[in-house]
Amino acid sequence: MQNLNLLSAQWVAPTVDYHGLAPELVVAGGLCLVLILDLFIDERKKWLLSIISSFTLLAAMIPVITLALSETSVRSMFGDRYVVDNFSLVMKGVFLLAGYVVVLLSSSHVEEGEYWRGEYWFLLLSSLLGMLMMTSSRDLVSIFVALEFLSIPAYMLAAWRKRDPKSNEAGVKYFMLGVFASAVMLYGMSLLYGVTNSTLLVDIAAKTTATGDFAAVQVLAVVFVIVGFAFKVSAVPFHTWAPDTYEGAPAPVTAFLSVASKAAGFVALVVLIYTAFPLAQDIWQPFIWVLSALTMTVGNVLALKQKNIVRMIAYSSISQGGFVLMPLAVAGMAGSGSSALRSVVLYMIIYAATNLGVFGVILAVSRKTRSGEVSSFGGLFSYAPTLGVLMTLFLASLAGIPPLGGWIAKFAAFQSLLQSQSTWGYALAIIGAVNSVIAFGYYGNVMREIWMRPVPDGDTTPIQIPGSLSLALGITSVATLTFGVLPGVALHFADLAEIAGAIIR
Amino acid sequence: MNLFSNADAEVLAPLTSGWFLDHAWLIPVVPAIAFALIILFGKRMPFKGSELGVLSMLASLVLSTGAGYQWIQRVNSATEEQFVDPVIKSWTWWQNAGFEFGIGQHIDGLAVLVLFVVAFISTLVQIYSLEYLRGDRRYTHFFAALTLFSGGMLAMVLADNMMLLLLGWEIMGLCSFMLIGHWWEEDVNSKAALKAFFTVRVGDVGLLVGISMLYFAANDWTRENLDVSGFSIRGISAWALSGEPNSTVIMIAAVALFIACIGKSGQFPLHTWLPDAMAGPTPVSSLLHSSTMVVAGVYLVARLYPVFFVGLDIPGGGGNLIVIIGGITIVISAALAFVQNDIKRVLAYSTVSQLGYMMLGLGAGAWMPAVFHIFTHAFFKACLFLGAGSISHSASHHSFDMKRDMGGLRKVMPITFATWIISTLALCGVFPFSGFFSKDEIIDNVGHNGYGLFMIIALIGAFMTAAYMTRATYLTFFGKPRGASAGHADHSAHDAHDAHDSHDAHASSGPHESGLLITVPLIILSVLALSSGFLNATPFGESWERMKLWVEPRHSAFAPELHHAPFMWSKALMSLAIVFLGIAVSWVLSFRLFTKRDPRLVGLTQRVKILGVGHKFLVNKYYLDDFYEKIIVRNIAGPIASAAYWINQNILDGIIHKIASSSRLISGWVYRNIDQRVVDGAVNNSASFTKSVGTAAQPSQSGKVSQYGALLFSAAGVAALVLVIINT
Amino acid sequence: MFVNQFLFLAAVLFCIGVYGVVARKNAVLMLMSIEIILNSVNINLLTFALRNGSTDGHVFALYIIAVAAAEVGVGLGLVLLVYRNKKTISVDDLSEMRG
Amino acid sequence: MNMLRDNNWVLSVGTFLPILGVVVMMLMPKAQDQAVKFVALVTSIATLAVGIFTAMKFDFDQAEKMQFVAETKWISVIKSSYLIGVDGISLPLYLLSMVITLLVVIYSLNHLPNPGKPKAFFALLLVLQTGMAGTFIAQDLILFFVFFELVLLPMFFMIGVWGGEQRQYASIKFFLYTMFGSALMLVAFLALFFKTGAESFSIPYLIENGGSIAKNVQIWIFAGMFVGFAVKVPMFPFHTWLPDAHTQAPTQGSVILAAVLLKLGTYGFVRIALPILPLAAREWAPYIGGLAVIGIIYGALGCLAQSDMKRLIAFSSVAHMGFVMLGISTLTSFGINAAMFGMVAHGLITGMLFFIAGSVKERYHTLEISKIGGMLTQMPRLGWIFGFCCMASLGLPGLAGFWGEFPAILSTYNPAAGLNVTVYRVFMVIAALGTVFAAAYLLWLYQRIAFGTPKNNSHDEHSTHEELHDVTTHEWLAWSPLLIGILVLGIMPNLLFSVFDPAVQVTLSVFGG
Repeated sequence: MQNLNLLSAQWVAPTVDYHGLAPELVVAGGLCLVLILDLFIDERKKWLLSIISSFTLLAAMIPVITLALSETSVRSMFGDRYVVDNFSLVMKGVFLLAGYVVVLLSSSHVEEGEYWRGEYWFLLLSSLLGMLMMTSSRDLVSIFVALEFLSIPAYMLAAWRKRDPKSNEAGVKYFMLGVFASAVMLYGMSLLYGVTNSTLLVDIAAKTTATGDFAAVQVLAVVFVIVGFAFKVSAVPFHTWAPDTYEGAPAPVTAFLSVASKAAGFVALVVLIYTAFPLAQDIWQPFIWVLSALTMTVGNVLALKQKNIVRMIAYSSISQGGFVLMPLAVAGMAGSGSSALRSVVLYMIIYAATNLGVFGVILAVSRKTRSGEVSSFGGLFSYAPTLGVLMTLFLASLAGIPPLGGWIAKFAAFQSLLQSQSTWGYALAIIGAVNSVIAFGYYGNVMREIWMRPVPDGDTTPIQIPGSLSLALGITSVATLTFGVLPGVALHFADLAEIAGAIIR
Repeated sequence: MNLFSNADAEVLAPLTSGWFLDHAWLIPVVPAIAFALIILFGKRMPFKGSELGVLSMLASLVLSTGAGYQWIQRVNSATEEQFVDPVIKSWTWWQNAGFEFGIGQHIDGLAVLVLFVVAFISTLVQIYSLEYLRGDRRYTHFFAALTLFSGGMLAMVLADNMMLLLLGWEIMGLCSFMLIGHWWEEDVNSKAALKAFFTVRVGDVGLLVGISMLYFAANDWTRENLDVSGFSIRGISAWALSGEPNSTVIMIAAVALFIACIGKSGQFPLHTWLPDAMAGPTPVSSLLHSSTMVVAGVYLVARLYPVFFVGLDIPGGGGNLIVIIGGITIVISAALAFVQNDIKRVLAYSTVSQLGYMMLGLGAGAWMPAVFHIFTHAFFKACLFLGAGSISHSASHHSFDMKRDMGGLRKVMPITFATWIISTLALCGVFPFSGFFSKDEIIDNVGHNGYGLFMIIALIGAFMTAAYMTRATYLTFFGKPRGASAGHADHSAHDAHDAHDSHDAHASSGPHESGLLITVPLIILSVLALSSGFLNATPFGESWERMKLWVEPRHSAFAPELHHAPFMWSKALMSLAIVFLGIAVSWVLSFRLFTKRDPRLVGLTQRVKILGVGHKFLVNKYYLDDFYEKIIVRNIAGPIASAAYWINQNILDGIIHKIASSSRLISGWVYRNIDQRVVDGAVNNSASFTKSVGTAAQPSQSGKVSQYGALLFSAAGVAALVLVIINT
Repeated sequence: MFVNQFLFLAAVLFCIGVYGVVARKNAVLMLMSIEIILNSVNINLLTFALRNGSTDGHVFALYIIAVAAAEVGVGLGLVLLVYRNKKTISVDDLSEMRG
Repeated sequence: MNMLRDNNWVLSVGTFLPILGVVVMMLMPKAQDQAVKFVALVTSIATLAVGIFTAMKFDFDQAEKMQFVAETKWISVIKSSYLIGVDGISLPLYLLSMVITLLVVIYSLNHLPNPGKPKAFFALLLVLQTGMAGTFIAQDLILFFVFFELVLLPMFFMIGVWGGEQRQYASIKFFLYTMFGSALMLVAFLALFFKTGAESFSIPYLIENGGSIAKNVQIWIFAGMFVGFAVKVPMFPFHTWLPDAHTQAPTQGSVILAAVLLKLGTYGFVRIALPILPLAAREWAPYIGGLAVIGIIYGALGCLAQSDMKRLIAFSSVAHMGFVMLGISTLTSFGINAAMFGMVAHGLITGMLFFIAGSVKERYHTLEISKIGGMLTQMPRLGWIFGFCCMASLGLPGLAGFWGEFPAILSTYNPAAGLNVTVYRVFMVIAALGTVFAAAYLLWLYQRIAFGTPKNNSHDEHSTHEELHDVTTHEWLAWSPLLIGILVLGIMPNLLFSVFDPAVQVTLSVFGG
């Protein structure tokens, strides 16, 4: 009895800032709704679910905006373990919008498949919820939980087409390697906890350096932790799962993985680098430098050889990840920290828009051709000029050709690299420049198919594009063009994104 | 530069000028406009535009005559020994970055003289062409080109700066290209046109380089002292004489310019294009390639005389580039003239050698006689060419082969014959024909200025000239009629172009005298060939040397001091004797050889080895052009042949062909190996290289989970290890 | 002294787990190896928590146990799925996609 | 540099009007080809009208100043702004691009290459126009870069879709080459940006502060720019994309490529590389000159080796751009004036030659020189025009080509102070020889194609007489402006020189006169 009193005396309920948590709560509510409705409504009405989930995501945008407008710029809860700052808000917005587009991409696909629709939306939303949490987590535990929260549904999504062995394979590979990577990461985290005696990132930052009594342990810890997220962003050599999974998983899921979950990985990486390891840059800078160089190059050269369009896009997204990593390789150097953060966020935004657009076109085309081969795009321009032009725009943007979004993203990355004015920066910039040329090798190849090759089996029946899909294409293409012609728009948000409590040089 | 201030300070008679002198710039403008009109409207005109050409020529003839008259007045208004300033007008054409390119006129005695000659000859040739090319397919084009040519030449003559001179120079080149290739259906003609333009173009490199050098060397000085740009001819002349210029610079510049003259005036070794250029219609040959265009080079030397005077140390005597080239050209081409059967080719070679005389004279400081030779030579050479044309046109079915299609024509075409004889005597330099007064003066002065060796060469040249002209005359007009001129038309012998002359009415009717449009120009020209010499008849004393008075610039800051050999009948008689000897010998030999078929002479070349070799040597133009082709044709192997082949290929004319052919070879090689393999290959290889890298990297993507895991963890481990090592 | 033994144990377990993941072809065995790694992590955390006297380690460990359970659930589900389609649980037979 | 800002809307309008046309086309239903052509024609005419208006408003007495300058925020975060303006250097090229586009549109009205698709074709053409015009007016490095790259895709498709047999290879090659160059160029721009204190990308600002960069750094930055621009020019080692691109591209593509696109590179040198990095320019100049003369001779040899008419012309533009680069490499205002003139002249002449090549292809169905002959007999007008262009191209005085060529040679005689005079005089002689080569290959080409008797051996089924029609009305419409331009500029070169000169003087002021 007195023990009970003792407990109650010591127990202090944590103050929860519900406004700060509102986006997560909305999404959580939405996914519960989807889960429950799925049990009751009959097969013919299941399309409601997609509507619900899409509106859930849009609704979640509202608190994000109100938070952005509210004067309290930083809200922290649970003893700074969960922080809502500009960075997290921007990324939340990105995730929600990306998720919304994914929903649009999926709806028709899901409706036509004879698979479990309700589960699909449920899993999608919960994974997104994990991502939202990831943006605000500032503690090893919460980061870990968020990571698993967004990963486990993703594993299941990858294997969602139960009877398709390819889909199974994709799921299993993703799962096995994902779990393994997170296990390795956890080992690193445990060491980190041991050295710094805290799981709070800001506390860790104070104690984690490249030198000191436990230098070796710290190095091990930092590397292992970074590996965990390098896996998420499919950086070479932790990328191996990506091509297989992307190819095997249903196309909308691939879009989701290649954009959202990759972005989540980068979010965690950035947060860790800026808030947990700012003093240990001697450890992670060289590591990320090598990762970035390898990722760009290997991704590109392997993409050159792909026949399957999805697989090619998988490799391309790997090499794009390399470009995102570029500025982080010098993020610890004086003066380039903030611009590196900015360029990573900017790249995420633009890359999300463009890559989703690519998948939109792929989905639309595969509705007709039922094939994933690059050659299935032959003569696309002649019978579906709009799709042809859109695909060209998106690919050109990925290749970084002005005046399309991609170029400003690459440009910002180069800029922050050169801002460090260090030899490493220049070297990586040259590598990046060369890679951006190689990249056109395969992007141009697809363009060539679209514009210059004959139509395979010469049926030129036009393609019916469902409304949701065309809406998605509209959003992405407009975004791609706008970001390219008026880069200020995207750059503005990227510039706003500051991480509270980050130590930026 | 006090020199000029003094010149101004002296009390001088004010020089008169006049409308014609002040507006001399109209002279080239008229033909230029006419050209445009012919091109635009020619086809729709009653006479297919030819009337425009003739009229414009007449106009510029009138203008230049007026200019000449007023120039004479101007000279007379000047005191003795006073330098008669040229009438210079100049407007800025364009300028930037301190460079100023003027456009304007520079009229002095020399310019006036050449202007008159060009306008005069052009007019006659155009009139002549009315008949000669009647009914030709490209009648209008022909007259357009002819007019444009005259415009270019006139522009070059009165140019006041090098840029304008270059402009006229190049336009002439273009026109000669168009005119030589006038009957371009035959490969021969277009090839000849190409060769002519290209050879001259090679020389033009010298012109470009020379102009540039002179500009940069002289510009500052001229700006400072005369306030004209370094392109101004007047400025350059003064600068050259001012003692300022660095001797090597001006020497190189002079040589560079002279290379251009070699190309244009068909001097050795670039003379080979000139005979080929005879592929063009006869009027073209007589206008461009005998009397006017080819003297452009000579004119350039005379125009910029101070540069050559100083640069090549002409007063030094002994020998210099110009005289050497001139001398060689005289003899070599004269010798070639002996073995030609094509009458036009004989005349072509004689032109080359006469140009050699002019160069020789200029090189040896005999400025006045050389310029005077331009004057006289124009008349009799044009007359000879037109005569040849008249023969082929009316007597020999457009054949120019003396041995096969001519002979005994003196009876059937008396006028042509008479004019021909007069001009021939003039060409040979027989007193009192015009040639004597110019050529003999050149020879005389060359010796007097200390170029003894070259005087002898010139005399030999005179002998040979007389000889080959006699041979040609004999073959053409004496002996028995042969081939076409004998009436039995041998159509295979026709000159290629009558395929294009629609009117061939008289071809079947036998040889006859040509129409008035042809004979009248002949007569006029022959009269001038007879009389023009007296304009500067040194033998009769100072009072007769009008040309010298009018044309030769008096010694001043702008003109070097020129010496004149005192005329001596002894020397004159000696050279005359040589000439007559040449005529006589040649006459006798020709008579015995061609008429009597004297067994001792016929086939002499076959019998006597040495002669045979020499003859063959000549026939083949010193193996410059044809011989090696023959060798190719006959596939003669063996050291001598291949050696000769090598020489031809590599030396002299070979150079031109070689440049073309070998650069084609080289370029082919370069293109195939360097461009396509190395440079281009590098790119393609790099592409394939990246692909192969991809292939190499693919096995890592084995699709096996456990291997992926291994890779994942080993990478992490290695990274950790390396970083631990570098950090602790 | 007494701390190091536990850390050593954890390290050994970690290595065993990694070896298992890399060496084993059987999906279930791989899952178990991963569990071993996670447990080594837990041992680490608890050791440090005890040494430093902070509760974060305990909390972390609890979370890991919970999440591990979820992971295994999903993992076994996937393995069953594969078994149903391919009648095998050897992951190396899942190499349809490569290159 | 002080700037004139009055009625600064004209440039933006003139540059983006084509985009408007594209939008209109896109909104139109697919079938209406005639309407599409009409829109394209109207748009390009309107664009040119705006251009002419610009020229009329342009204050030629102050040609050295930036005029119609407009400046608005664009990407404030990276300190790049939308800064445009024209001066004496930009204006002629700006107008040239507009004129050429209009003529190409006119020509395309009934010479649309296979496979049709007028909508896409004209749309690309107009986008191309925007890119070219924008490059010439951009006064901000990033803006310049964007326009510079904007040109790539349309040209890529123009070659790749409407091109010849190996069009796909050629197009990819063209693209990769240029992209490689511009990637390095971008890095160079950024390095420049940071070395000048990360203040601004505006060219005038950089011109003021660029000279202060340490010499060895300048040399490296210049290297980056050099690759970027030299690929576009193209200079000797980077030229191999050009023959393929030209040979495979449709006539319209070749014309635009030769007439305007190649100028982007040389313009970049004059506008950006030289004035911003004077020290490096001095160091690089001899090598640029060397490559230029190599290019002259090399291109000429390439021409002599060709059996394909179009390819020959393509190589000839390697040689001609060699002259342009030679003029630039002297770093003297006279040399650069010559280079600028050379750009315009080459644009007119070679563009015209490509038009002719296109018509020849259309009539004879081949470009094999050996299979064509006696053009003068079959099509006298076309033959004479061809001859005219050959003469202009080989630098005949009195025609436009000469004023780009001879002054370049002349200026090489004494380059700017601090450059090795002897080396440059050697260049001069080689370049002078180059003119002889030019005469050789062009006249040889002309002799083989225009002279002689018609050959009907290989393609008799094609060359029936109704096909070998002489110059058509459309061709006259499209060609006469070029022909007139060649003649007028040849007779009155001052029209251009007076515009270039002040601006060039100012540009070179960083070299201390």
